[in-house]
Amino acid sequence: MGIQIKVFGQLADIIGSDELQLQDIDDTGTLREKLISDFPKLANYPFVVAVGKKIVNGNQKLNADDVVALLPPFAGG
Amino acid sequence: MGIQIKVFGQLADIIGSDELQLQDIDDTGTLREKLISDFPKLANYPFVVAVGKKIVNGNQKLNADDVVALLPPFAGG
Amino acid sequence: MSEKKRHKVFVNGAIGPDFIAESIAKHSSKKNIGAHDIFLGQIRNDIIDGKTVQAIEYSAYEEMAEEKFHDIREKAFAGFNLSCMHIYHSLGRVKAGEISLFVFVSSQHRADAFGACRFIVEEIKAQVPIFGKEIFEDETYSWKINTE
Amino acid sequence: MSEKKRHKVFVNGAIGPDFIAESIAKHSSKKNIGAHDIFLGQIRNDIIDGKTVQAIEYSAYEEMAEEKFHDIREKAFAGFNLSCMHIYHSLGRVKAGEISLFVFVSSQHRADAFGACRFIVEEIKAQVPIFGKEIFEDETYSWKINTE
Repeated sequence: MGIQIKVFGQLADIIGSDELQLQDIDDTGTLREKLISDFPKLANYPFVVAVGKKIVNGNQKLNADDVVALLPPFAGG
Repeated sequence: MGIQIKVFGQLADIIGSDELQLQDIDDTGTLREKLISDFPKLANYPFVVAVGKKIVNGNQKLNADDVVALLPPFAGG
Repeated sequence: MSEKKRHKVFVNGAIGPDFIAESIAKHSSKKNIGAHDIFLGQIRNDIIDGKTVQAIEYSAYEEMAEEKFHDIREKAFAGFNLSCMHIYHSLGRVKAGEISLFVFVSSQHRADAFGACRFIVEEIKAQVPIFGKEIFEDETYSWKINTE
Repeated sequence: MSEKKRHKVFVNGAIGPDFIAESIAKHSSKKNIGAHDIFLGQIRNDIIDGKTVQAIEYSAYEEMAEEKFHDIREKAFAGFNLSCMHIYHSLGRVKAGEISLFVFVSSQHRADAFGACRFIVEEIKAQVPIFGKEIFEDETYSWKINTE
């Protein structure tokens, strides 16, 4: 299954784009592994995954139409 | 001993003046008694006595050159 | 410490939004500040025994009040890590909807700004000899007492 | 409750003192308000590895941020007795000394204004996906992380 991912802040610097399309991703755990395998530098940067504008704790199944985003630490205020 | 007293807020309404001169007042306890005897309505109103711009707790001796003030409850802010 | 210099706290009548804006603008040159906390006291049109407050007329034992404001400043600078602080309080008549107290605290970090601002407001309400006549629409009045 | 209506939180560039003054002035018609607490976040010229921050460039996951701001509003109104509240946050470049966050909380009494304002600021820092590039004088940058 292919999913579309929005990428923000420092993570977009590392990945080199603010959007990413990945194939064969069934859940957020697999997503994390695939990302770190494709972009090893990511292993050194804390980030969270948001699905449907909610931050995922633990592992969560993904559907093709899910809005997925990679978020680095927040710096608002 | 005569002392000069500044009177503020509601207390000035009750006493009818924002200044007061009293004779034979040796301490703040005597001052309080004399005030309530001269202005019986004062007994129903909480007030504090300040000497030298400091609020007096308990009884304090008074000197002729002390700056004495009667203060009703504060309402700043 | 030049930041701790005293200015006059009491102002005549209401404190206008433009005055507040100017105070904020002046702080843009202090680039070590990260957080401002501003408290504004506004006159409420409370209803007391069926009559509506249209204004408060403030008076004060000014000499003692200035000394108390000074003490509060010293305590705030001792207790919190502040870049600067300003207090303004109205004397005279301030109408419902207008502002009578402006406390402005600036710090590198927000915890100090929040903590100090609240401390200062509580101290002003409790310690400073300021008196307020709540004036009703028919020009009768009653004397305000700080409670909350 | 018309007071709870949402407005756009994000503004382009710095938040000016005049904008803050206008917001304050608008509240003079709300005569049940007794206390305003205003928090302003100002950009510091921090020194990081020997280089001075001259600006922060803010970006956000805007759709999620708007949802989070809405949640924070709801929680603030549920937890505190408020007359109204407003949040504004900058996107894009804000220079050192300029203001990037403006939280404005109004209530009948000061305890609610103080409590809610602090709650809202902490929630924004922790919950809202906003990102900041600290830009140095040579135009290199590092990514800001909220700590304090």
